[in-house]
Amino acid sequence: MSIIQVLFFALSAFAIGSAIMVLVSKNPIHSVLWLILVFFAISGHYILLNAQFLAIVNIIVYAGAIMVLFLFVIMLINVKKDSEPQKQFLVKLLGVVAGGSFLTLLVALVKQTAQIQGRNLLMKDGVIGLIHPLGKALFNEYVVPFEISSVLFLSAMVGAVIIGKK
Amino acid sequence: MEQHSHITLPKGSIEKTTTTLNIGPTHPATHGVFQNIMEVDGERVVSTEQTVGYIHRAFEKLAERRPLYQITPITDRLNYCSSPINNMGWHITCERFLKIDLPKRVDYLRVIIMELSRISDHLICNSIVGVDTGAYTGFLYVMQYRELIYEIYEEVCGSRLTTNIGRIGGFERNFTNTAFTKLEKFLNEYPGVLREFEKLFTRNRIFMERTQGTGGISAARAMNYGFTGPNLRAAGVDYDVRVQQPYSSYQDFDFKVPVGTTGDNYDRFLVRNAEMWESISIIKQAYQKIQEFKGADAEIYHADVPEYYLPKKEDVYTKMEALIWHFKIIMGEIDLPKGQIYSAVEGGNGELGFYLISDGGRTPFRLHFRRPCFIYYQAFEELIKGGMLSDAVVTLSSLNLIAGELDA
Amino acid sequence: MQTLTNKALAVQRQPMTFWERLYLINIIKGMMITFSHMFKKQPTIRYPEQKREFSPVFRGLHVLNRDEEGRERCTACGLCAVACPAEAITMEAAERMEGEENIYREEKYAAKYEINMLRCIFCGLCEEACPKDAIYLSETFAPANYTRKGFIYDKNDLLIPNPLTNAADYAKAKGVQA
Amino acid sequence: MALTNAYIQEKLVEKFNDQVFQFSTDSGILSFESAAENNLKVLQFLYEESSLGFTFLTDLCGVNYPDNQGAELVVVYHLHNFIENIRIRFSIAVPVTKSDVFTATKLFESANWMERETYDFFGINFIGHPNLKRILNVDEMDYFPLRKEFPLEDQTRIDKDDEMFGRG
Amino acid sequence: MRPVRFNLNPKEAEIADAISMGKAPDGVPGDGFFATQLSSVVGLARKNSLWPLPFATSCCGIEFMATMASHYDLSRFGSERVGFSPRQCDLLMVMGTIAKKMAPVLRQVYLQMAEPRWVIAVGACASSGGIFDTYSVLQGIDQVIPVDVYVPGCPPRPEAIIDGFMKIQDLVGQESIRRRNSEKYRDLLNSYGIQ
Amino acid sequence: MTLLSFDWALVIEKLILIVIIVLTTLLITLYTTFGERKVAAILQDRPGPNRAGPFGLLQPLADGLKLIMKEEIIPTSASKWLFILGPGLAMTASLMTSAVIPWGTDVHLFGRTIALQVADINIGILYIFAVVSMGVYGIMIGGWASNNKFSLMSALRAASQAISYEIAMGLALIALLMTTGSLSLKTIVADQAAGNWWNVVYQPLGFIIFFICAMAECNRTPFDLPEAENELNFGYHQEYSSMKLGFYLFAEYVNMIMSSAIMASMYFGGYDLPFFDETTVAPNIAAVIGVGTLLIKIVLFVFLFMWIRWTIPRFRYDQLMNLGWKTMIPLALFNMLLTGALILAKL
Amino acid sequence: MPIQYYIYLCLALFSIGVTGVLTRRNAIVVFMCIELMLNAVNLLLVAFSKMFHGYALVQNATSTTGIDAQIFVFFIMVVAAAEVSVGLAIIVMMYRNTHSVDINFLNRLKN
Repeated sequence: MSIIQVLFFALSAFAIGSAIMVLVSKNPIHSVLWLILVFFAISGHYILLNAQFLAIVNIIVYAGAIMVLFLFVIMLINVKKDSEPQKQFLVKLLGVVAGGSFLTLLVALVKQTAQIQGRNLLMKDGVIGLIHPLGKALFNEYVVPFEISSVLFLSAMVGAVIIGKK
Repeated sequence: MEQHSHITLPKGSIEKTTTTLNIGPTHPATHGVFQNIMEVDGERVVSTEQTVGYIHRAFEKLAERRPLYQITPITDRLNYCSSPINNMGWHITCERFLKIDLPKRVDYLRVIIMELSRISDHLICNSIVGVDTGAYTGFLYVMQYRELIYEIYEEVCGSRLTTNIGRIGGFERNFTNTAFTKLEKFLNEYPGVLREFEKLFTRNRIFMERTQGTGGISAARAMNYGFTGPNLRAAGVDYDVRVQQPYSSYQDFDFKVPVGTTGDNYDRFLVRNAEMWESISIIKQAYQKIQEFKGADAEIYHADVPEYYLPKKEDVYTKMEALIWHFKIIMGEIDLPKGQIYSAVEGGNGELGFYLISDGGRTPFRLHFRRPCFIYYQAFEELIKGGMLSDAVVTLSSLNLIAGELDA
Repeated sequence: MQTLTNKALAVQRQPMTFWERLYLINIIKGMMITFSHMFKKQPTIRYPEQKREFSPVFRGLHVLNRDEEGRERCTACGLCAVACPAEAITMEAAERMEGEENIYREEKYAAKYEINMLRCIFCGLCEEACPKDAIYLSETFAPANYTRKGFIYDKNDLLIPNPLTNAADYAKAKGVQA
Repeated sequence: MALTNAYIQEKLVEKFNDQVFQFSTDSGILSFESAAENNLKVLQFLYEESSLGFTFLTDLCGVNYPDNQGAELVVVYHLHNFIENIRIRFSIAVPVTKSDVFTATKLFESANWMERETYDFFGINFIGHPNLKRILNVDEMDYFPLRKEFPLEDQTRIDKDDEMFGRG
Repeated sequence: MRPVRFNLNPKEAEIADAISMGKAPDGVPGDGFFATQLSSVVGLARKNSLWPLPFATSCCGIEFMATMASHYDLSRFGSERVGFSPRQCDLLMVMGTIAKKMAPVLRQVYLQMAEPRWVIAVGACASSGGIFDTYSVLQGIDQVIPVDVYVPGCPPRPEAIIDGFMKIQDLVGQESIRRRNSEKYRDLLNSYGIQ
Repeated sequence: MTLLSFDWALVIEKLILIVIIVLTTLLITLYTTFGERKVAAILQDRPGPNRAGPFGLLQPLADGLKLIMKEEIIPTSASKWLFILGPGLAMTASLMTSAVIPWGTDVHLFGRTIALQVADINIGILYIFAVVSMGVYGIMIGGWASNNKFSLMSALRAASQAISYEIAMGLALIALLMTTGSLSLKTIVADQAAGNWWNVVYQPLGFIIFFICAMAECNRTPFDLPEAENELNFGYHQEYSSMKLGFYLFAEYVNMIMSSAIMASMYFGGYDLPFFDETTVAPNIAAVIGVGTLLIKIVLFVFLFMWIRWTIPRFRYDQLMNLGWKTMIPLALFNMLLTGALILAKL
Repeated sequence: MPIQYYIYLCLALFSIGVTGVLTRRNAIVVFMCIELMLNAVNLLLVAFSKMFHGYALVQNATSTTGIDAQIFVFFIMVVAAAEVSVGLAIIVMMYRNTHSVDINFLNRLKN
């Protein structure tokens, strides 16, 4: 097994384990922390795929900003462990069964799809994940979506402020 | 819907979005001994409940068991930042009550000591405001020069903080030349330091923003709350006991009463600073007047009242009459006249009143201190309501609350 | 509110000028002040090595005085104990016996004389109260100790050295440098 | 117009007749008494009457005279007129068995804590006070320490020999 | 002018008297060489890094300010980091009157402190009540918490506070690192009702 | 250039470099704490710690040993793992920044050319940004886990402060990137060292913004609201004792050193000693000179941090937010536009 | 590396997210699970981008095939950030009004 495979499996196991912990943690703060670990694992995958820019942006945006916001909100409203509402066991069980069957269904689907059989991906080579080509593409072909997204973001910010001010 | 049934909220809890913070009694901002149970909404203070009494020492009860001269050490511990004012306020009360007239030189010496202690009091208050806004260094700069004041005290009475300075009828000893030299040193060095201190804070925008518009109170409310001293003057009322009811020959001096306009923390800071400048000018005038006494006049340091002022030590050793007076005074065997008196002085942070009732016994029948801190700490809630938590801290220190005085 | 006196003086409270609004100018001014203090002489008294001269009237530890012949001056009249607001002084009087004239000056003397330094507030009233030139506060400050019993100063701790038998120490206690 | 003690006395007598009494002048301050139930009326009159204008409550304290049967507890108010620069002293007496006094907190915010203190020290019951509980002492205290019958000292003290002080 | 200026025999403090010292009972073997060396090194470190918690209630607190300030500068001893959080401090400096209302608070603060902790009672009021022999004042804080060093004076001069501080330093420097686990120490705490 | 080239000699070399850098940083930090106390003392006319060892030089060791030997208290009501995690995270995050800082020019040892930089990733600045944004977790988690209202409040303050000032910081950096055209710190420093002006000449406003934001990110006065001792009683580390407290205190100083290093590298030429031609000396000596120069620059910045801290008061929460959102961000935007305009005008 | 590995990984993460949305009642956790799903999709996008890029490189050494997917991921992140800021504001408001973060509580909206 090559070093890349080792890393891949380690990171995958890490990601899935942490994701499960997000689910089962009773305390939302713990959930947030586990989710941050998931994001780190995913960033690790990005690095494996040599998508450096996305890896670092993933950490800055998700781990550094979004999750801080989550943490902030949880601390602000200070939800206690015991006051966290719990669904009934049956509902939970149903949820797990539904998620599991969803997974099974999709896996089965993937197994049957012929187009992707035997196709490999390029792991650490290739330059498209680096900042230079990405920047070129972003500011040439995709400049209009880029600007639109910035407007979207601005309006979201304004919206958040307005909602918060109420 | 039944699945919601377990989410029952306690009554009123939906409206309650505040947190209860318990500030004190060992919180750094409370300087030891107050407790504020604050309701805060985020950083905003919604309400607060002040608890005091953490160093209640029963001064008033204690004073009922002590002859007059032994009460002086107790008054030391009222507002310990300016003990000499308390000492002298007590002595002035006794002298008024016992109808003792003081020589002018004693008055002027007292004025010097009192104004020195006013400076040290305001100095601590203002530098603590600085500390509570986060600037520690200015505090240390001025503390160095407070040491000069302490040296003068030490030269006069032998102690630094709880001075027990002066006696009923005058001082326990004449000022030495060293004391005057030290006073001159103080007068030379101090203005520069004060200027530096002002430069460090007064026009610094961070400091101005921290103090302006916080902890403000209107003149009418301040009076209703019983404010006196710098805190009332900051609100715009130029009430000063030194001017209104002069004691210790304050009428002989030319000084101004600084007043503010809004009564906020910045005004209080400015008023205290301005008062320090006035105090320096008063000390200079008094020192000049003292130097005009020549010859035997320059040796006067007490009134000639053998009933209340201890005779000279040499006389005690040699003369019978002096020994008898000595014994009578120390044993507290002199009956006080019957009656009552209220007498006030301008203490470090307001009108410090002494209400003395005598039933003709040897100790006061009842002695009540009008402690300015105690009276205006009540207004704290009104001062900080709606402000930020940080404002509350600054307001607390800029009110110059001295726990020893507050709790008595 | 009308003014009560003609002495009122409004404090200088101008609005911020443009330059003050910029924060930086005044911050730099303040930093210059603190910087200039780096080169100032430090007033620090490095205590255990350097000692500060106390004033001659400093109110520190008590001493019991003797006269020139080395006799104790205290006559146990109790005035100091009465004058003490902290009630820190305890004494027991005794009659002087034959043959003790060279130890005690008066016919009565303090057989036991204790001051509880933990109670004492060093107000100096005992010194003033003494009609016999016997008790003084000294320029030595009271040292700290580990136990309460280390603060009960009895006569041995308080008396100054005997000028006849221990002249050198006596001179030291008087502050006369030998 | 300078406000004089005589004028104040005249005004008070005019308004309250014989319900105010015991006028005297101690060290330049006019003192008088009234019945306990009239205290608020008197204070209000002093506050609101424009020619008097005692709008500043300097001090409020209690005194205990254990020998005055039926009037053991006294509440003393010191009032101050800033503009005329004059003080007056006003006191009321109540028996220790039924020490009910109307609160002055409606007129003066500053009376709030001073009344609490007086309650704490003497047990005078201020009717209508918004928050009448002990202020300086612990809530568990079961006596009113400044009354004359209670001792000053902590009885548990061990390091003092009282006999030597003639106070034993 | 006074006829005498100095008291030549201020009482020497005997470190063996301190509540934290005391001989090991017979039959307890002494620490090995390494443990002794470690103890002394740790003691040296601790004594130079005593972070005080100023429990300043009144006058002595003002003198403590003077002690902290430039003229006396307690920081020379490595102690300028005053903290008001009991967890972080090593030395509880009780300065000023402790009323009976305050006593439980003081005790609470002591309990919250992390071991090893020392207590110094500064001034007459904290040590013994001073002139306040009244119904409301605790007559010495050693009624509620164990005190290592008393500093007399009302308030003590900064020199005296530093003197007391150096006494504490001596004590800290000599303390064995095992002391806090010893039976004797537990007994001491038990006598104050602290588990 | 990728992150995944596995040359084992390189890995060992990097590991050694990491160990050296971390240890040096810790040692410097140890003495920075001492320096802070000394600087404060000297600014305040007092001698400062001088009794532990010669000139008090053993003071930080004494503090460290004392903290290690102190009892660990984990409040019963606190959440235990997070309580331990908090200080660890704070420490790790602050140390991680050191990876991309070029400490000097290349060294030639044992026939190898060793770059004095742990990782020259071509998005170095973004990496710094990511790590800085992680730094706040230590404070938040610690503050929350203490289960103390003051700590919680401090955690909230820290979070909002960090997020607000990161934006202005990023915008200031973007302006810098427009002039340098590279995200790699090594390139940025090399450009400045190659005889060009230091970047601060092109970006004076940007530097001031960056400096202020760095102060805010390090929680230094006037932005030390999370630990404001007069209000929050040291805030988030209130409940911490022993070495966990030490970690928090340490992390603050590490942060300070790291941000000084970044500022020195990005705006003040990094290891470049002005008016000195490195090519005239042997490369190894040049590297040593470079490292020394960088360290001196760092020390100067750290001194500036301390000097400011011991001079001015701190902000209030709302003023801090106002300054961040209403002053720093518009200013940074303006700076960016100005830079852009100037670059276009030159072309 | 076969593309299936990545697909399975992303599916697993996505399903965990779905399960979370179904089983948890805390609005914040539900929200976090949605973020998890988004991330799973992002990872898959990048994986596919690299797959196609690899095949395109064989034909043309300077090809930038697949870059659009990465830019798409970038946009998804932007949208996610916007969504989170609004969503959390809503949660805070909801908490202020109902003092709960229970999503079932929101059912009351229809009454």
